[in-house]
Amino acid sequence: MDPLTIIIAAPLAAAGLVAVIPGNYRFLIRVIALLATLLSAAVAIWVFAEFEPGASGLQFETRSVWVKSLGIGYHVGLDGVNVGLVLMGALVAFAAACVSREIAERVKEYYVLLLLMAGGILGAFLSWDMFGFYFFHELALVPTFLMIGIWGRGDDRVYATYQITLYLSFGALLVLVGLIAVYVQCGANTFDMVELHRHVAQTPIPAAAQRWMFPLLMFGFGVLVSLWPFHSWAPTGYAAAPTGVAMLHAGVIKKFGLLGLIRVALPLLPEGAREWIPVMGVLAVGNLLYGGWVAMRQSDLNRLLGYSSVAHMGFAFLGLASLTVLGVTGAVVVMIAHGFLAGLNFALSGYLRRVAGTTQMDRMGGLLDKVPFIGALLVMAMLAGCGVPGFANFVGELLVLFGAWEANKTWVVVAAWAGLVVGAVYTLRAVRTILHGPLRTELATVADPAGAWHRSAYALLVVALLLFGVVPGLLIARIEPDAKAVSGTIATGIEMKAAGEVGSIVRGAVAAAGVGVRQ
Amino acid sequence: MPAIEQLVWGILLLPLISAAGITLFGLRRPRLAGVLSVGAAAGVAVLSLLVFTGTPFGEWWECSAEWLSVGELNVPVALRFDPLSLTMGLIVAWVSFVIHVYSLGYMRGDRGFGRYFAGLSLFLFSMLLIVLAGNLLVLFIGWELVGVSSYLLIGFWYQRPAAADASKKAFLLNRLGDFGFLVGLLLVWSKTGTVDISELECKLALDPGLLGSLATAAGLLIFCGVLGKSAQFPLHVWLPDAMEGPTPVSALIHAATMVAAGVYLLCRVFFLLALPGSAALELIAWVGAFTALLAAVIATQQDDIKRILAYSTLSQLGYMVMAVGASSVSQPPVAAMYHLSTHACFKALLFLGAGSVICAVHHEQNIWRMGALGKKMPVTFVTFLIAALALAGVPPLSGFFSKESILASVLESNVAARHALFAVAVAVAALTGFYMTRLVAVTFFGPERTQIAGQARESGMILTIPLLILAVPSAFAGFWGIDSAYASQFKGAAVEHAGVFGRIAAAFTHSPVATLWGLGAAIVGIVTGLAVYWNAATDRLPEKLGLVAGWARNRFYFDELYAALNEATHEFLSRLADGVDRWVISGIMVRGVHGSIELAGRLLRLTQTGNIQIHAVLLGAGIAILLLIVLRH
Amino acid sequence: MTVGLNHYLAVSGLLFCIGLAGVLFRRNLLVVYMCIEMMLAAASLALVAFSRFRGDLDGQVLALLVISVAAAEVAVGLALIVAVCRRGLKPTADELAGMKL
Amino acid sequence: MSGFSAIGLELAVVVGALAILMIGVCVSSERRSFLSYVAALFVGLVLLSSFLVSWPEKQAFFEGTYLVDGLALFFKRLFLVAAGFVLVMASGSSRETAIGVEFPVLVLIALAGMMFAASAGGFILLFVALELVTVTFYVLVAFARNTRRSLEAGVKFLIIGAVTSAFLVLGMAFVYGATGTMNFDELRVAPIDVGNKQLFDIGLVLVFVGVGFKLAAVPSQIWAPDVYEGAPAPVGAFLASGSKAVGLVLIVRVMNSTMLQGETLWAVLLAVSAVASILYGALCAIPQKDLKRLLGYSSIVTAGYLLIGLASGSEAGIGASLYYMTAYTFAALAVFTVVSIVFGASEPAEIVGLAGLYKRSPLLAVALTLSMISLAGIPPLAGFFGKFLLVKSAVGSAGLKTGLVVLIGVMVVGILISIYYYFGVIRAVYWVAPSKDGKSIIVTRSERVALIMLMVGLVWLGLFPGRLIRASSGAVGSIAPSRQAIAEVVKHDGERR
Repeated sequence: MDPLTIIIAAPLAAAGLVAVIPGNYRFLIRVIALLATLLSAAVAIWVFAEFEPGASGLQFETRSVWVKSLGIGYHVGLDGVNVGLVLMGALVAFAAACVSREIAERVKEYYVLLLLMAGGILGAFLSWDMFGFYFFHELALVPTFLMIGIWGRGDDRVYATYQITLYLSFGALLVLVGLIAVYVQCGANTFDMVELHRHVAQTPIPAAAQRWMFPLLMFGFGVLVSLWPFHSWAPTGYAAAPTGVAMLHAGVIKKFGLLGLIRVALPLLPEGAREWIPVMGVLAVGNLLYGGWVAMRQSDLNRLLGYSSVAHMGFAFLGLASLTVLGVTGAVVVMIAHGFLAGLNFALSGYLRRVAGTTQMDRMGGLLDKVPFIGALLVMAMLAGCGVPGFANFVGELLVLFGAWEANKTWVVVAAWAGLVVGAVYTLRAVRTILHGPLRTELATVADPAGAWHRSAYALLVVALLLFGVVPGLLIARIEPDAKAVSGTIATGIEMKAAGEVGSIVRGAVAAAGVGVRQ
Repeated sequence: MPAIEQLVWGILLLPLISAAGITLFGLRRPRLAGVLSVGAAAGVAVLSLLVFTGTPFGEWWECSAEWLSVGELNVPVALRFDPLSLTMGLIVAWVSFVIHVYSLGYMRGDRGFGRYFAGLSLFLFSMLLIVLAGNLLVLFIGWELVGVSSYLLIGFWYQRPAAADASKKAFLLNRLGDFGFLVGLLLVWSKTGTVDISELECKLALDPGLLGSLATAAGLLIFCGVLGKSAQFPLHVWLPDAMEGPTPVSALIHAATMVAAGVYLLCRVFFLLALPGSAALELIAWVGAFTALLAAVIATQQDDIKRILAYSTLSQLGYMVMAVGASSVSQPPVAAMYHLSTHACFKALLFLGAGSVICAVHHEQNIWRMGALGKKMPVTFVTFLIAALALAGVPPLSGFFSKESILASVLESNVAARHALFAVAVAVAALTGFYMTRLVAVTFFGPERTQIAGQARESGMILTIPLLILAVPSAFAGFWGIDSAYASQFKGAAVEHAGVFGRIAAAFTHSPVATLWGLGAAIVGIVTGLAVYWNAATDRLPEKLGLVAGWARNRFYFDELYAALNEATHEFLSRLADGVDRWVISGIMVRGVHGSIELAGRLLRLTQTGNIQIHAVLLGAGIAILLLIVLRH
Repeated sequence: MTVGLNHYLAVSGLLFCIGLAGVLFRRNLLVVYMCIEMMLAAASLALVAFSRFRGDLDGQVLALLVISVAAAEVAVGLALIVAVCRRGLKPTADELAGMKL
Repeated sequence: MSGFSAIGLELAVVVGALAILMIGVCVSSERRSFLSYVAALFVGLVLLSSFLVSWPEKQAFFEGTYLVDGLALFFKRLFLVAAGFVLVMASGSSRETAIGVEFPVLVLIALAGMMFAASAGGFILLFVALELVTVTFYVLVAFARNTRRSLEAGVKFLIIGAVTSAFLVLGMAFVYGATGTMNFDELRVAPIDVGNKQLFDIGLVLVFVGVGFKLAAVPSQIWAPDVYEGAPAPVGAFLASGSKAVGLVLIVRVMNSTMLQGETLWAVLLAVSAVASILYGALCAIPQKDLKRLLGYSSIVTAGYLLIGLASGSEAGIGASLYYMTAYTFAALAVFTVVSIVFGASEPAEIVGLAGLYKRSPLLAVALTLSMISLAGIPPLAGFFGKFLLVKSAVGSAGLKTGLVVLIGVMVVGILISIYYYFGVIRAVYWVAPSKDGKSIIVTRSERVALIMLMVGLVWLGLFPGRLIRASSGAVGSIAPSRQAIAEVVKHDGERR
């Protein structure tokens, strides 16, 4: 079996296996879940290491027909963009499985759904078929809803569940319509993205069609990534979600939307992108500044983290909106880094919740004394969140700022303010209220239950953040060629516009050259 | 220089390894942590000396390693060794080595011993990164990291609310400055296409108009970073609060090295600030002068020994910044770096001395609860006195020379109102003498004001030896020709003077007006100080000065002003955003859509009356409507 | 005056409308049901009329089938209404409005 | 193939029905529930045999009144499947349906009517077959006549059904009057005078209303909630599957035969009805508390989706509707099976009564969840693929015509709202604590098998939709030659003018 299929199939198969094991074999169920996600992670690490940066075409490619008449296939492969995402996704999934020991009720169902989530999203990241891309994502999304509903917490959880379910379904439906429109308008009778890229290079989709298709995809994917002002599901949902789900969703599944923009919307609809990119830039800035400001006022840690993840997504959108190599590369780095970070953040908040019995920050205080290990990690995570060098987030945000500068200086200035100042305000406030200061008397008796599994999960995520922060070349060498291809497609699109009436032959040739970099 | 190239990476890696090692293994093992950290500091000190001596005088070289390269942005970890960085590096390495040793004694028995040394090592790494960076982006990384380590160390005793708040405040204000720095960096990069210092210098030398009308803006934006890091007005408020950290930290980070990084940065990019058509320098000079004066006035009315020193640091940093601002291409900022170097030694010494005192009086920091410590703590007293006199600018101590050169450079500068600037500088010199006299007189002389002060004893060897070590450069650094080392950086401004007396004489002959004014101001300050505070039981100044003293005591209400300002602007916007999110986006938009759909459902449902005949009516109406619609098409 | 297609259709339409009005406004379900039969008959009349004037027999065939189907419907319908009465309910639309909204 | 062998399947079913009636009379009343099994088995055999016979590609019998083609066969098999599961359902726990011999007999007769309807080659057979189904259903809906709800539902179904039949006949009369023929093949090419065009249009609308009654499409949707709520669960299942499919196949046939003369008419008619059905059903379903009633509203929404596929006017669109109908059939059968097991056939099915179902019977909980997810149109289940194909056909024909944009928009809104109320059911199953008297539920072996088969079907169709897509597009393709002929006629027409 090829490695990529193993990455997808391991969690899915494990989900099937767990489903038939009687529910009272909890230990066995946990072990199976851990082993499956570990296997995925190990293979993901292996393919990441074996991936040859800058080589042409997809690597570790596998394809087979699924529904022939519609041009749907199972097509997985790695390029520079998804290789890092898959690594991130698999590691976070493993970490999520590790911290899921906190679940005490209906363990079996929980793990089945968790494994479905993990397998689904990894499948979405790996898919090069638009249908599979969407299909796997939905496969990951639905368990999210169920899990928030069943294992969620807080008084608000029913409302939160409905909100996240409907909001994300709305986004997903927009995406579905958009993807189908791409399929129909291309007229190549295939959902295969590689084929579509090739086809579009020869015969671009009519500009008039691109103009309405792009916003469909932009807002559809945008909703899935909590693009401002379509973000309100995120804080509510994450505040209610069980730890593992929040980790997987905020860290991994959310990145699907951005990947969709990179894979489908930008390269296939360059004309539409050109028209709508300014809007995306403005909304990205909205994410950054507004998300940050609202985060400043949160008293619940999970809601704070939710808003901070809204804010961070602003960097990714800004990078994409810049349409430069630097910006797109930065956006991908931000996606990966934020994946690790969000996973870490929510894992830690889940842990603190177990310790302190609440996520209300003002009801914690001085906890660093009680939980030095977790506290130290939280400090690190918070610092990473406000873009301190040494963590991967810094690299991504820096690249985005540099990449976007030429596109629009105001955006960048605002983004820098949001990232450097606003981000610091709310993260440091959180550290101050949760960890620093005198220990609150009612917390005097709490114990630190961090077990080895827990520690390994947290440490894994921190190490990844640090590794990619200190040696960003690992990611960037892989991402850059493909980022170049993406921004190149649009750039040629702009050139085509400038060239005006040169004629379709030249247009085709120029576009082919742009995509040729990828192929 | 292959041998040296191997060594220089060691300079960076040793503290980094130490920080990582302590974090992983040493947090619960104080002995290991101490050995690792002090060992690393010692290694760095030795290596920096080797590199310093291994580089021929006045030359510079670079080495770099691949780090980040995307598209047009190429950021290697480039290290640049020129007189500026080498000398600065040497000072940083040695001062921090001494303070590492001192910390072994000062922090003994603290629960967070390992954590402390991890932070210190991290700081050393980041500071060296700033100093050696050959690339503005790498410098920025170091810049951010010193901020982080400063945050961690100020908040070292995080259980104390004051410390926790102070660390937060320090980091945030630094971030505010860094924001400007980063934007400036982006501006420079977009105009010149490089962030490499050498390349930038080359490009600007070839085409001074490269930045165009944005030269002033770029300079001032980078200066924003300095405002934060060097705590210049208006971002000066964090530094006094930062004294909540352990005293050695105050000595190392908040007196000798990190805060001086701002001045160092200004000198690093001096070619950019001094571009023709840029008005940045003039503003910088005035900001520095204002900070110096403001802080000196506040220092006269502080009672906490560390806070007095902190304001003194602020004031001296303002002095240096002013010196940079008063410089020009023809008259490079040698004086500023000179003062930075000497200040690093004697201010570190002052803080360590204060630490020794604080230890002796059981962590009492109010000078009015000390007194007559001079006899009980002779080593501390003598070294402290040397440093204080150096700071006041008494010849032949090191401070005298550096301060003299600053005064001279101000007097000779191109700044429009240079005489006003000079007047401020002289006033600050007098105030410096005054408040240092106050500090020494109240702390070491006069009556024992409390019982604790009476029981004080001299600190142990591990604390006093570093004091003695630092006393040497504090006293004699004026004779070592540090200025000529810096001068060689800026080509052609070197002044060579031989011999001890030759140097003292040179100070007077070179710029007699400035020197005499400076010396006079110092004497006036000291004499006034002695007159007011010799054997004083309480501070008599407030009665005499009234309102001014009150304002100085309350730091001119800057903290309150900023709090109000922040509340009115940023917090207000945040509240606004939160309100919009709660009521408009989550409320009207999300819940509104949800609610109106549900309402529509409930209303529409009313058509299902359950009565067949009404159903039949609806059926008929439906058919009629359908027919109408269809037939209209 | 010759009686043409339109006359038949007018009668048929009138009948249909009367039937419909009865369905909508009569209280007793039995009467309602009879009105429905009237509607069916009206429709059959239209069928036959078209058939006659088109000279095609299909319409008449269908009309015959409609009549027989209507008979079957009546059988079932009456049985249902009887069942309603046997449960002690009045056979009116108001009485049988238990399920709603 | 002779005429009698062409109607062999229907004949078999009718004969089976009579045989069971005879046997039932002889068998003692305790063992009569056994008859449902026999009937189910028999239906299965007929289904099997439909695969063994080699059917002609497309052939008309009985002077064009009876058609054998792919479309007819597709639907006949669907009816057989549905009837089989309904019979199993009826045989199970629900007492009142199993006691009488009439129930399986009536189901079989309705089935025969459905199968005839699928083969209807003209209005005559259409009407007769449709009425066979409808009249049988009057009885079935009111089958539990000792409960008031069932009786009330029967009366409502009867009145509305009879009124719509009257409209149907009137509509047929008008179309006949305008064209002079009742045969679909002749209708296709029948010339219409300008003066008769309006008559023809009105006739078509009325026919649509009459057939739409089976589909539960606006404007003849009004009966659905009450009848679904009141009818015994197996009858509800049959209404949702077989009866609805009859509506679909008949609309396809009528539309196919009048496309030439009424292309814009159909586009507008279907679009308006689809939009209204989706919005009406979805909005009204939001506050529902009874699962069967909820399914009634959701059946209206489903009718809307099915019409969207037809409205797009393409072969792919009709194929998508067929696919969706199949997927819906499986899900609806599963839900009604669960309902009849949990609540009993003719008791109210309060959603809160599902609380803690995951504990009382995991199998039922999973089956209900899967079918809800499939109904909501979420992968990897059959419903997702159905909605995917529908969206695809709509977008495919859209270009950017405003009408279809509205249609797609409404569809998205409808899917969202339906996710809301379907998730309400899942929520009741999983995260509402079980009530005190929550005993575990006994599921008989046959029900278990039926449920598992349905679940497998849902998953299989979701993961490997290829076969069914081929089958449905083949079914549509079998009536396509005539569509091609239309195109030729149009061309000729154009040349002539």
